[in-house]
Amino acid sequence: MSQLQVRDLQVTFGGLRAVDGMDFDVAQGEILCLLGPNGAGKSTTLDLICGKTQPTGGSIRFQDTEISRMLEFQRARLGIGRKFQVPSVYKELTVAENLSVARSMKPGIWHALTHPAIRRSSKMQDILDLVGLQDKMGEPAGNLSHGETQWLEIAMLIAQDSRLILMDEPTAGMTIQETERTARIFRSLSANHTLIVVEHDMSFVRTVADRIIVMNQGSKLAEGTIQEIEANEAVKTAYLGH
Amino acid sequence: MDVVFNQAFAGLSIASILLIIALGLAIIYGTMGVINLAHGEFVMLGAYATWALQTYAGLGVVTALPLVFVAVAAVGWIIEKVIVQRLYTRPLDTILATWGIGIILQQAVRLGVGADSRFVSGPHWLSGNIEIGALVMSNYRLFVIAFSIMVLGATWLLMTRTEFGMKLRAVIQNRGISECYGIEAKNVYSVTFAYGAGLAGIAGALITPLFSTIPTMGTGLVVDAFLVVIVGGLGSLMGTAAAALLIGEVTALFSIVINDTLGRIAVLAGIILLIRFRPRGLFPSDIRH
Amino acid sequence: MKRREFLGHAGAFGTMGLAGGLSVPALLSGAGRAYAAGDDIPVGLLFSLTGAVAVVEHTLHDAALMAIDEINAAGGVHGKQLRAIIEDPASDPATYSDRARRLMIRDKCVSVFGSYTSASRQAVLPVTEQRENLYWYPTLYEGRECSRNVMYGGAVPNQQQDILLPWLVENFGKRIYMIGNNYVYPKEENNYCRILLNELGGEVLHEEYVPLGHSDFSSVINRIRAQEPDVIFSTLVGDSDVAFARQYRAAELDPEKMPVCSLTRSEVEVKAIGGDAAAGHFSSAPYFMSNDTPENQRFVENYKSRYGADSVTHFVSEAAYFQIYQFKAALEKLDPANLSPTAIRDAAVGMSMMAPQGEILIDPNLHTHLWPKVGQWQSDGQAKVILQSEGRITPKPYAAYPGQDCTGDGLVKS
Amino acid sequence: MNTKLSYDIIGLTLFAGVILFGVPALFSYDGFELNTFSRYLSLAIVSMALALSWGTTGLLNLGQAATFGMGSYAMAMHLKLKASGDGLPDFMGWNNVETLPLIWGPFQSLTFTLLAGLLIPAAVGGLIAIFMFRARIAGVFVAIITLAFLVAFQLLVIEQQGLTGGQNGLTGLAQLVLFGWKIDIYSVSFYYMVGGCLMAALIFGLYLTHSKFGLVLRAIREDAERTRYFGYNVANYQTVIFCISAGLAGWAGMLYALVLEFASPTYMSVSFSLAIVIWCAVGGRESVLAAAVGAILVNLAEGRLSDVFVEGWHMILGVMFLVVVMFMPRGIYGLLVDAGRALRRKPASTKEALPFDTPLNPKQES
Repeated sequence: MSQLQVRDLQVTFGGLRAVDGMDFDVAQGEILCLLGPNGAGKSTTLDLICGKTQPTGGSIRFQDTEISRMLEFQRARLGIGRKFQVPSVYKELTVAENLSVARSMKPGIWHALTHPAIRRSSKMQDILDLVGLQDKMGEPAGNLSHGETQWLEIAMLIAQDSRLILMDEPTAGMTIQETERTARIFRSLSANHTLIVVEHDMSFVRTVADRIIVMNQGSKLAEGTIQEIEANEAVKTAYLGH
Repeated sequence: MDVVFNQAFAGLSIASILLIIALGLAIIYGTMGVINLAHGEFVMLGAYATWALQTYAGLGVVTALPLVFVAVAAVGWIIEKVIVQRLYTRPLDTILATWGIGIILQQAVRLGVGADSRFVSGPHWLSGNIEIGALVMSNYRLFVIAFSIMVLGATWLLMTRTEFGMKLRAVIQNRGISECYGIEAKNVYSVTFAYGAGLAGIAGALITPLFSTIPTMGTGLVVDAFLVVIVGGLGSLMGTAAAALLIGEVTALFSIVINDTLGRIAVLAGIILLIRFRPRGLFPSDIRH
Repeated sequence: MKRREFLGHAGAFGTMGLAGGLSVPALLSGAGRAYAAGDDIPVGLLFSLTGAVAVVEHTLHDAALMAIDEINAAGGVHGKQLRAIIEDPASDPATYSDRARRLMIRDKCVSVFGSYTSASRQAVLPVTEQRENLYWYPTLYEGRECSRNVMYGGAVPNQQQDILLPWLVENFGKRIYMIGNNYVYPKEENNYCRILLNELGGEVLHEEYVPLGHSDFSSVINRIRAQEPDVIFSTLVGDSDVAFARQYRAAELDPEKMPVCSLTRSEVEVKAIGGDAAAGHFSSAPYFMSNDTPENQRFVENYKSRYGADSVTHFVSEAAYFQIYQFKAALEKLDPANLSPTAIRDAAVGMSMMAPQGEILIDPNLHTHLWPKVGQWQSDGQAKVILQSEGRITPKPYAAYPGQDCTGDGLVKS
Repeated sequence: MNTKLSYDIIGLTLFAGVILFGVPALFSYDGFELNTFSRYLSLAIVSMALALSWGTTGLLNLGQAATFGMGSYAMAMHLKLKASGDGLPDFMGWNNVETLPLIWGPFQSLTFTLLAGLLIPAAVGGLIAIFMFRARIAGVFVAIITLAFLVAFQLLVIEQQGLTGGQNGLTGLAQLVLFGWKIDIYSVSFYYMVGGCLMAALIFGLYLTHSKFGLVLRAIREDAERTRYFGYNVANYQTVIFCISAGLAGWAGMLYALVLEFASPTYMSVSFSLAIVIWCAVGGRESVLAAAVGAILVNLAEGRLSDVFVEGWHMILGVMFLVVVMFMPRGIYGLLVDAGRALRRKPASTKEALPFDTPLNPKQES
C-alpha cells in the first residue's frame, strides 16, 4: 500500500502553473527520484509535500491523512522530513545541539520545558559514529568544514527519523567519491525510511533510485525504472531537444 | 463642508511634511536596509544649519536650502563612512548604532549651540494666505507641499534617469554581481546615505519656521517617518508618497472627528494591522526580494 | 563665557561627588543628620540640562546659580559659602527621583531647588517628604497640593486668573476657546477658568488638549477659524506653544480680533516664536522682563552680563532667582550650627522681601504672595504690562475646591 | 556535565556573591547606596527578560517598556488605593471621576496585584505574540510592530487621565505592606528582597536557556523555517517566550515602582525601551546573566558619569553604545567567551578533523 498519494496536485504563482496536475504514489521504503529540466517543478513539488508552499488544488495524502492544508510543523510531526538544497544546519549551535534539535519525537513545549537541552543517548552516539563527528560534539557547526557540514545535516535527518524524507539535490557540489558514499547511506536509510530525491546527477540516480518520475513544465512526463526512463522517447525529446 | 475642505488641506500639509522627512529615510532603508534612528537628528541638524545661516549670514530659509542640503549630506556621508558602513551585515544593530549617533548629535548641538529654542523666521514673501471661498491655505504651507512634490520628483528622476540611479538599482538587486561589473557598491551606499541625510536636512530647514527648533525636535519625528516608510513599502518612492498622504489625511480626519491623541492611537493601530497583513507595505516595489 | 564657567563648576562638583561616591560612605545612623556641618552649606540644584525640558530648565538653573554666586561673592551666609551641587535629571522623572535622593541623602543638602514640570515635582516629593527635606519649586503650577516640604515660588490658578478673566471678558468678549497640552496643569487651569467664566457669564466654545510635544496645529487652527472665538485661552507649554504661535501667525489670524492669552508663554518662548509672531497676544504672569523696578534692573543686568546680551529672564527664572534669596534670608535667621530643612522652612514663613516683580511674601501654606500682571507682547520680544493687580494676591491652591484649604498646618477640609 | 552549564553556574554564583555580599559590604550597608543599587537590580530583571526574547530567540521586542510599565502601574494602583484609604485616589477627583473605576477595584488585594503585575503583562505580551507570530512576522517587522504598540499604549495611558493619572502618573503612594512587613525602601532587607527577585529570575532564565526549550529557541533564532520542518510549532515557542519575557518585565516594573515610589508614563517611553535594548547589548544579548550585568554596569556608569560630567554624560554614553555595537556585537559576554576560547586553545593537540572521504563506520543505526 502506498505511503504517499499525490492526486491532481496544482499550484500557480501569479498565472504561472508551476505544478500542474501531478499524480503519483510512493510506497513505504521506496526511493523515488524526481528528474527534469530547471523550472520543471521538482523543488516545488517537494515544497508542496512538506508544506512550504500551499497548493491551489489537488490532494496530498500521507498514511491516509489529507495533509495538503496542514502547516509545516504538523506535517513534520506526522513524519515528513526535508533537506534543502542549501545545507542548512544551525551554525551557531554545536554539533550535539544540532542533533538534539533534529531529534524531535516530542516537539511540544511542555516536553521541551521539562527536559535538558542535550541528552546523551546510545542512539545519538551511533549516529555520530556513523558520520564520523564523535569528536566534534562540542564544536559550533559554523566551524565545521564543508564536508563535515554535509555529514552533520545527514546525521540530523537520521536523528529526526522521519518516515518520509524529501531531499533537494543532496549531492550538489560533492566529489564523485562523496556522492558514492552518500548513495550508500541512502540505500541503508531506505530500510526504515521512504525517500523522494530531486537530483540531476544521473549516476547517483542510477545507484539509488527504485523508481523515477520525470517532470516537465509542472507535470509528469514519464514514470518508471531507470531503464524504462532511459528508453523513453518523450524524455529524450524534452532533454535533448530532438 | 468648509471644515472638510480645510481639514483636507491640513492633511495635505501634514502629509507633505511627513513625506519630506520620510523620503530620505525611505531611500536609506530601501537601498541598504538600514533603520536610521538618527534621521530625526539629521532633520534637527538641518533646522540648526538654517538657523546658523540665517543668524550669521543673513540667508533666508529658501536661499539657505542648497547649503543646508550640502552640510547635512556631508555629515551623513562622514557617518556612513565611519560607522554605518561597518554594519551592513547586521541590520538590527543599525537600530542601536544610529540611536547612539542620535544621542551624540543631540548632545553635540546642545553643547555647541545651547539648550534653548532657536528662532528662524519664515520667508516674508510667503506670508499670508490664499483664500478660495471658505478654504484658507497658508502660502508657506502651500510652498512646503509644492516643494515636497518637487523633491519627490527629483528623487524619482535621480533613481530612474541617471547613471547613478542605474548603479544604485543594480546594487540593490545584487550587490555581488554589480561589483563584478565595476560598480563600487561602497561608494554608491555612501552617496545614497548622504543624499538621504541631505533630504532630512531640507526637511529640517522647511519645518523650522513652523515648529520649535530645539535639540530634541527630531526624536518624535523619526518614529512617524519610519511608519510612513513601512506602510509605503520597502524601497518604493511612490509608496512612501502615498503612505504619507494617507497617514496625513487620516490624521487630519481623526483629529476633527475624535481628538488628536485618540486619532494618533487609531492611526498607529491601523499601521500595526497593515504591517501584520501586508508586511511588505501598501506598494511593495519589485526590485528587492 | 557661560559654557566654560558652567563646565568648571560641573567638573569640580563632579569630582567631589565621585570621590564621595567611591569612598565608603559613613553609616547613616551615625550622629544624627549633621546638615552643613562643614565650612559651607550644600545646596542642591536639580534642573534638567539635557532632554526636552532643558529648554526652560536650563534658564532656571542659570538664574539660581547666578543668585548663589552673587551671595557667595557678597560673603555668603554667616561667613559660610553656599556650595551648589549640580545634578542633571535629564527631563526624566525616574532620574529626578534618583538625583533627588543623591542630593538629599548622600550629599545632605539642606535644600534642593528644582523642576519645571508637575511630573518631575511629584517624582521628587516622596523622598523629600520622607527625609523631611525642603524642595524649592519656582514654577507656576496647578495648585491643589499642600506639602509641608515644598516651597512654592510660582503662581497658582487664582493668582493667574483672578484679575485676568474679568478683564478678558470685558475687553474681548465672552466666547472662549481653550487649548492646552494634555496633562494636569492645563486641565486644572481650565477647571478654574470655567468657574470664573460661570460667574462672569462667559462661555467655553471648545476645550481641547493635544499631547505634550505636539507640533502640528493645522487642525486646531481650522477649528478656531470656524468657531471664531473672542479669545484663545492657551495653556500650551514649551515647543507646543512655540509651534502653535508660529502656525497661528502663518495662518494670518489677527491678534486684534482673536488674541491668544497664555498662562505659560514667557520671554523664553517668545524668543523662539519670534517677536513678530508673538506681537499683540497676551500673557498673564507675575513678572515680565520689562518690569521697571530697581531690583529687576539689577537682576536683568547681571543676568545679561553673565549669560550674554541676547539672554532673557522670565517669570519662572525670576522665581528660581528670588527663591535662593528667600533661602538665604531664612538661613540668616537661624543658628548656623543648627541648620535643618524644617528649621529653614519655619524661618521662611511670613518673610517678605523685594523681588524683581515687587515685594513678595511667603504664606504659612508655603506658597508665595505675588503680583499678577497681564502683558501684551511687542515685536521686540518684550511684554508691555497693561494690567496689574492692585495688591499682592494671596495664593489659594485649593481655590477651585470649596471646603478645602491649604494652611500652615497642611490641608484642612471643612 | 555540559561545560556551558558549568560556566553559567560559576558565573551566577560569582554574581550572586557580588550582589548579595560584595555590594552591601562595599557600601557599608548604607541605605542610600543600597537603594540606588536596588533600582539597578530591578532594571537588570527587565534586561534579562529582553535577553530571552531578543538574544535567545532573535525577536527584538521594542515594546518591552510597555509590559514593564504595566507591572509598575499594577503595583502603583495597589499602593495608591492603600494611600487613599476609603476615599477615591486624589487624581480621580481632579478628573471628575466619581466612583472607583471597575478595573481599579481588585487592586485593593495584594495577592491580586502581585498576580496581575505578572500575568497581565504576560497575557498582553502573549496576545501581541500570537497576533504577530501566527502570521510569521519576523526580523525588523517585530521591532516595528512592538514599537508602534508601545507608542500607542503610552499615548493611551496619558490620554486616560481619570484612570491612570495621565502625564504625572501615579504618585503619592503608600508603603507596601507584605505579610505584615512594612517595606522601607532604604533598608537592607528591601535590597535583599530585590536582589532575591533578581536571583530567582536569573535562575529561572538560566533554567530556560539550558532546557530543550531554550535550545529550540536558539534554533528558531538562527533559522525559524528550518525548525518548522523538525516539527516544532515555532509560533507557539515564540509566543511562550514572549509571554515569559513580558511577565518578567512586569515583575521588574512592580519592583521599580516600589523603588521609585511612583509610576510614570515615561516608563513606557521609546527611549526607555531602547535603553533596555542597549543594556542588554552591552552585557551580551545571548546570556541572561550577561544582560543583567549589562543593565547594572550601564546604570552604574550612568550614575557615576553623571556625577563627574554633569553636561557631557549623555555624549559619553552615546559613544559607549556606539563602540559596543560596532566593535563588541556580542557585548561583554562575547569578549569573555572569545578570551576563554583563546586561553583554552591548546596547540596542535586536537585530533585532525575527519576528512570527508574517510570510510564511514558501517554500523547501522537501530
